[in-house]
Amino acid sequence: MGGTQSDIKLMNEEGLRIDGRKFNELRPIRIEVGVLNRADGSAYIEWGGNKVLVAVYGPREAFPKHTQNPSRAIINARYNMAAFSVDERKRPGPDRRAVEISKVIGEALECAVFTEQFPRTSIDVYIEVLQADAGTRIAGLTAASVALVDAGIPMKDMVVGCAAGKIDGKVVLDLNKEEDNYGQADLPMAIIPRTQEIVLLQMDGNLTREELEEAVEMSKKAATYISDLQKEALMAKYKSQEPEKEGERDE
Amino acid sequence: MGGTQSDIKLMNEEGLRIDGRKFNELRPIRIEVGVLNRADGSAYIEWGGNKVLVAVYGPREAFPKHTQNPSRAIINARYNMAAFSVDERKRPGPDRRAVEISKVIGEALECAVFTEQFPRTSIDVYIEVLQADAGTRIAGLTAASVALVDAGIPMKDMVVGCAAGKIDGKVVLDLNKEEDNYGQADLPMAIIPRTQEIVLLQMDGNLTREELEEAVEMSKKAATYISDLQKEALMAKYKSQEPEKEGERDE
Amino acid sequence: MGGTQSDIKLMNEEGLRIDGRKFNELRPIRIEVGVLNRADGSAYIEWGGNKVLVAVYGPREAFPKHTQNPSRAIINARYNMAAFSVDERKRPGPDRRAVEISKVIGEALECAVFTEQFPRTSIDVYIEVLQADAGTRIAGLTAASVALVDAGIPMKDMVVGCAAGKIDGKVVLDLNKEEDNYGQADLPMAIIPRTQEIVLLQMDGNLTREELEEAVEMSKKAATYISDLQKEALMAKYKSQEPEKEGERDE
Amino acid sequence: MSKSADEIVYGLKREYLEKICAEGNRIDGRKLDEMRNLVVNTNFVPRAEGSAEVRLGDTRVLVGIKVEQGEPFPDTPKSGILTTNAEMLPMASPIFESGPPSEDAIELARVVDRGIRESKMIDLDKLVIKEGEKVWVVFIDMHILDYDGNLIDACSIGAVAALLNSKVPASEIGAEDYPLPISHVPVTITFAKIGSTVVADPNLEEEEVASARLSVATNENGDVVAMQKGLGGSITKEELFSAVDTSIKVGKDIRKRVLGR
Amino acid sequence: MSKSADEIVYGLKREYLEKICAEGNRIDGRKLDEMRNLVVNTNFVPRAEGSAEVRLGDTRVLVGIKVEQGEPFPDTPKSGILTTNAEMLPMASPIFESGPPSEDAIELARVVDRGIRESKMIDLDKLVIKEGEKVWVVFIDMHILDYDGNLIDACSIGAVAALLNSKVPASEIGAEDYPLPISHVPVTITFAKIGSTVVADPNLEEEEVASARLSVATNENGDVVAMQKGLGGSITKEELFSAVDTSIKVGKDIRKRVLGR
Amino acid sequence: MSKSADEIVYGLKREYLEKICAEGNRIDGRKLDEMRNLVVNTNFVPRAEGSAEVRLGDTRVLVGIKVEQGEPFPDTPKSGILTTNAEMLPMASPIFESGPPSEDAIELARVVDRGIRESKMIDLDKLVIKEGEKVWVVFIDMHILDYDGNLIDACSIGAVAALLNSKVPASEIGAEDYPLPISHVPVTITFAKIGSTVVADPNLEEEEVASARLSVATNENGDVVAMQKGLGGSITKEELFSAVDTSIKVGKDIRKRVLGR
Repeated sequence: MGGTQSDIKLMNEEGLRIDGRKFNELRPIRIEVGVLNRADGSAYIEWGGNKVLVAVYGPREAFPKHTQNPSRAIINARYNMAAFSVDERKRPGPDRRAVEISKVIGEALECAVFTEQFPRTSIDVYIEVLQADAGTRIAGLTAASVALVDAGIPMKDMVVGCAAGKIDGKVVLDLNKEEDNYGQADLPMAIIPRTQEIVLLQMDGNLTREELEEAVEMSKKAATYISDLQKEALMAKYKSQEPEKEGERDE
Repeated sequence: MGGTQSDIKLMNEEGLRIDGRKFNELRPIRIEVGVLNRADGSAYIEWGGNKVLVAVYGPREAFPKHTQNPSRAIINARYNMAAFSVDERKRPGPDRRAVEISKVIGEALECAVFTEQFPRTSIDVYIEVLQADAGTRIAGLTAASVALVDAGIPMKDMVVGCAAGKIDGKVVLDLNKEEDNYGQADLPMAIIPRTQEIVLLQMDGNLTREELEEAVEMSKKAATYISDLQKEALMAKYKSQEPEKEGERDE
Repeated sequence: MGGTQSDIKLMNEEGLRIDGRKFNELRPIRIEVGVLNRADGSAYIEWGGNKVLVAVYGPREAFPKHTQNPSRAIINARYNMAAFSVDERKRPGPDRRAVEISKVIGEALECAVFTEQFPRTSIDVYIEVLQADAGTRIAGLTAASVALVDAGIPMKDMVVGCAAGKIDGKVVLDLNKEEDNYGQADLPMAIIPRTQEIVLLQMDGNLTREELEEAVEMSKKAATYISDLQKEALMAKYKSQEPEKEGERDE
Repeated sequence: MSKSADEIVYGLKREYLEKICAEGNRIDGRKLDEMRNLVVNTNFVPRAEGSAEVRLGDTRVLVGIKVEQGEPFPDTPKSGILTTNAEMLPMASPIFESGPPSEDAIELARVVDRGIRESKMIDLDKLVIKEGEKVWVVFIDMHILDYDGNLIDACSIGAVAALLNSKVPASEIGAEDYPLPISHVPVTITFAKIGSTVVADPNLEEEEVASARLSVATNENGDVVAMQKGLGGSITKEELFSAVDTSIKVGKDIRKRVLGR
Repeated sequence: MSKSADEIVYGLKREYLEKICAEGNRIDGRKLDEMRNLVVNTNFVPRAEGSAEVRLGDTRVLVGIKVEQGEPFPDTPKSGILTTNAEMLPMASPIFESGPPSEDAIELARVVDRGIRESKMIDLDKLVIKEGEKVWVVFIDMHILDYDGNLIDACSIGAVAALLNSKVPASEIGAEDYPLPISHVPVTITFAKIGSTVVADPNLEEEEVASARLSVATNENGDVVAMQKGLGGSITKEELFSAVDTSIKVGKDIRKRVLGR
Repeated sequence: MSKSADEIVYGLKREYLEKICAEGNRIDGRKLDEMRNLVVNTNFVPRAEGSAEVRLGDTRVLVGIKVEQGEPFPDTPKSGILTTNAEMLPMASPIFESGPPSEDAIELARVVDRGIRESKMIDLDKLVIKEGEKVWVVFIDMHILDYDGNLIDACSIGAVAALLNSKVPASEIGAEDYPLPISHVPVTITFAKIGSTVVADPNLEEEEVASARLSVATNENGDVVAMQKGLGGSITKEELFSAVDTSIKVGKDIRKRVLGR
């Protein structure tokens, strides 16, 4: 949250944002399932200008051995930004930001996966940000849930990520890059829609208690819509596979 | 030893040093024992402007396994300077100087500890320099001996560190920071008081053979005094604990 | 291959190169065997201004264990340039270039060594470039073959390295440093003389198909000569050792 | 699958703590929203530009501040630089290891940093020496000395206390030293969820059995300036807002009683 | 010495592939000198200065180009800088690991770099902003997304395609953006030796049983600009020149059909 | 506790060496204060600014000196820079490993550095090109090629010999090359304590059974300029001064006979 350049207007007189959205409107989201051959499960998401690819491997024997947990699977999430995904080239390899994001994404998924079913294994979730446009962790987490299902990992429900924030003093949904740079608060969050549990929550900037409630509510509502997109993407894959399967049987 | 700025006077006409000490006078030393909760043993030392904290863990199984010695304990000393302990911020993590100092401190302690009693274990000695003012290795080693006793590790005797050096062409005891920067020699040393064995010895600068003898003798004498401070600190701890123990019994 | 400074003449009117060589002439090469005490085998080569020392250890148990191959020895070649071997001091430790060269040298040696005879072991080949003058990989590989024999490792035949290139539009043998910097192509190659198999091949610059054939042929011819130098070096060692052995028996 | 002795002991401990928390009690006798004893000792390292030693129960950290000249980031030429680092020293716990910062240490440093940075505690605009060329760099280094739980609060409070007592060494550039320019005073309070109870300032035993962690930083106006949920369990919306309310209340108390603001 | 089940299976697979290759066939029905289906999708990452997604059979890579201002190397003050990096992401294969680049990734990056650099594809002399002080630095970053063999060709073709579609962001320095100055268009074709047969564009199964690998980069004139032999087996002179001929032929086709040159 | 075969062999070897040393003998026939055969071959690497190959018995090291332009440290604007590095190459011994410098290699480099730096051998004040901006940086790189004990002396003597034969490449900046400005010639002699006997220049077998190590560097005036005790055993004051006396005596001989000073 930069927030210092108060002369940058992020919302016009009609209450429309610089990309034309209303205060409670999401950017366009498109999810594809099963996009990779080698991985056990995979998904690709475009969310505004974000392009994020997720691969899941596992459950497989955790390595090195001392990382194994005798009573459950460990979830090893690795969030990584491609060097070319941002305006100024990022040096390859994890920086401190990526380490933190990997941690909170892994913890969020842990809330949903039935890890007790797979002791001593790891479930590896690789999240590659190919193009970044604010909200990559939320986009990555949303796609990761879908990739986990694609890999056949049993879960309570798919985790859904969404962010709200504050620009020009108003609480709005799903900040884009300029809003993130010049806005006054960002609140990335993730929930399990079925139970409404909060599994990821971070916040920076400045929100009154009332604004915070407004922001949380706004994200929760949006999560229902995103959850539907996840399900549709999975259905699309299985539908598209049916004829192929028929064909296979014919041979 | 900078030694190039011969125009900096480190001793006045009366033979007093810039901090008012006589040539064979130590800076004030204060030792406290058992200052940490988690560690098996601990000590804190203030020696002039030096503030050094030491924690001891062990004997505990040495890890990784290939470091184990089947016939004795290994002593793993780690000397570390806090980033803020020196004038110009030090990058966190061990530099080459810290690696060397850790090595010579560990070797000095090895001379005193009955390592044969604990095969396959490590005794880990963590020395944290919180504020540095010349002589940190000697202060750290002196406190480490006390922390080892606090951890219940059997030793021949406590190792005592002390340094002598040369300023304005005179051999003096226990250089402070300015004396270290602008003096002509520094000789950190450590002995086992009971046997008078030398267990740590480093030197840099320029000393004639005669000056070297004078410096060694001066440190040896001071070591007796410091050894007493170590013992008093240990006694103070046990005394202070007695009433507490009574109290515990009452409950 | 820089190749941009077309105004630098690398060959004179009589077709002689800047160091006086003819187009198909090698720089002076001198090989010595068994030059180190600790290693299982060793060799030293001077090739023009190149000075390269090679030590071989093994076959010995491969470590760490997971690198072991149950059906053959692994060849672990490590090409390293001394910090002072080049004009501008090189930072110690392997850079990307050294990693690649180590890989292709190791693969070339693998073609010749009977690795199946030593399962689960490693054969470690350490190549230290003490002074560099273009063609170090080829010089190092040529010496490494000799050091392997010195270590008693069974091989099909000794691998021989040689390079050809293009300067001033002409294909020539064995580029020196200036020719490498300002020439138009470099083709380091290694063969097994007995079978004429190509075991190392890299190329950069610009060669027509015809020039490429010419370059390959030129190196192949030179390889026969270098192969003889390898054998002579080995013989020289065994000859020089005979009297010593006599002497040993006398004692 | 049979369980190891360790797992059984852990399970019993967890059950026990969940039970007493559910009854509104805590293992060390505190109330659910009560902090442990908090002592802050500033200027422990006079040679640094600022410092604070914090004892929060048996947890002990030392925060040192160095302020040095440096180049601004290309995209913020008119702004000083703030950088935060946490060292989870092996001295502090048998489970901390030497070596590069663990992901826990990285998260710790980033959460503390966020509370300070996002609250705009330090007025970085006033730390410019020459625009685009030279600025003051504020280094916050947090040394964990003794670990008994809740490092986030111990470090955050230590960092804020140290910054409040820090000076800019402007005498280096021929001016007079001046106090670090402070605009706000954030306080971070951390909560742990044990079973279905939320407690403030968890100690080590509580942390070990917690399913979720939540840190809430607020400023002197009662605004929320940073939050972080941790661990592999979830929280409800109600728990979130209850924690926010407690954080505002306890933060106000610490700001006044401990930080003198 | 007895063999493990893995070794026996591997031996059978190798024998089978050697046999069918010797008969002029391939496991996926291709001819010996036939490439897999090749699809190149440029401008996949509009935010980068150039990009290309390549699918070569089931192998998939994404190449991004960033062009940024930087200092020239002291020994080439009149030349821009080219730097190439390959990330063999653990996403792409169960055998790729996180961490610093493996020696395979380093070789991959260097071989791709050599084909581009030595062919003088980019006119680095035209990338000088101020001689000896400021030049354009071209970063080629290759992200391996899905691994089914022959990364060298997938990455090389992707890098060339991305560069052909890259711009120099000269608007940053008050001029107009312009296309990266291109002088040549190299194409790299890689071969694997299976038994005594050489095949073009090996897939993963073929790579696993190959004894030797050879990559040959040629330019639009049919000149050879870079080569690299890999793996612990040898090739004959005849195999080398047969590969060179195929590379020239297939390269010409790809240059025209896929790269539009 | 039962001992392994290795430990028993080691014990016997140690006993044997302690016994013969106590009798005033050494395993290779030397006297207690006698160095092994020492051969120094300077200018082995003509391309470097200086170099020396040293053979001390079967120990062999190569020291190369590079002198390059660089920036001075901020706190010593009127002084050149000296930097010393030791590479314990895996070539030299089966017990040396690849990778970053071990603590032994770091200590070795620092002890050699200290002897040279603290003796003020090189007049760093004469290595300034432009005060506060550009100075000559002297890199001492020590390559261990063959390890048979006592690296400190082999490296120290090699470094001193190489420096004595080094030039400052002032022709790079339009002046004439000149010899490195030398003020003193330190020599370091190392001792090992075997049982209760102290021997000079221990070979590998002696090092393996030694309880303590002591290195003493002296200058041409017989002053002590640096010392370092090593290993986990102690020495007495008498042993220290006896070593100092031997170091002065042997140092004088080496300075004259080997270094030509």
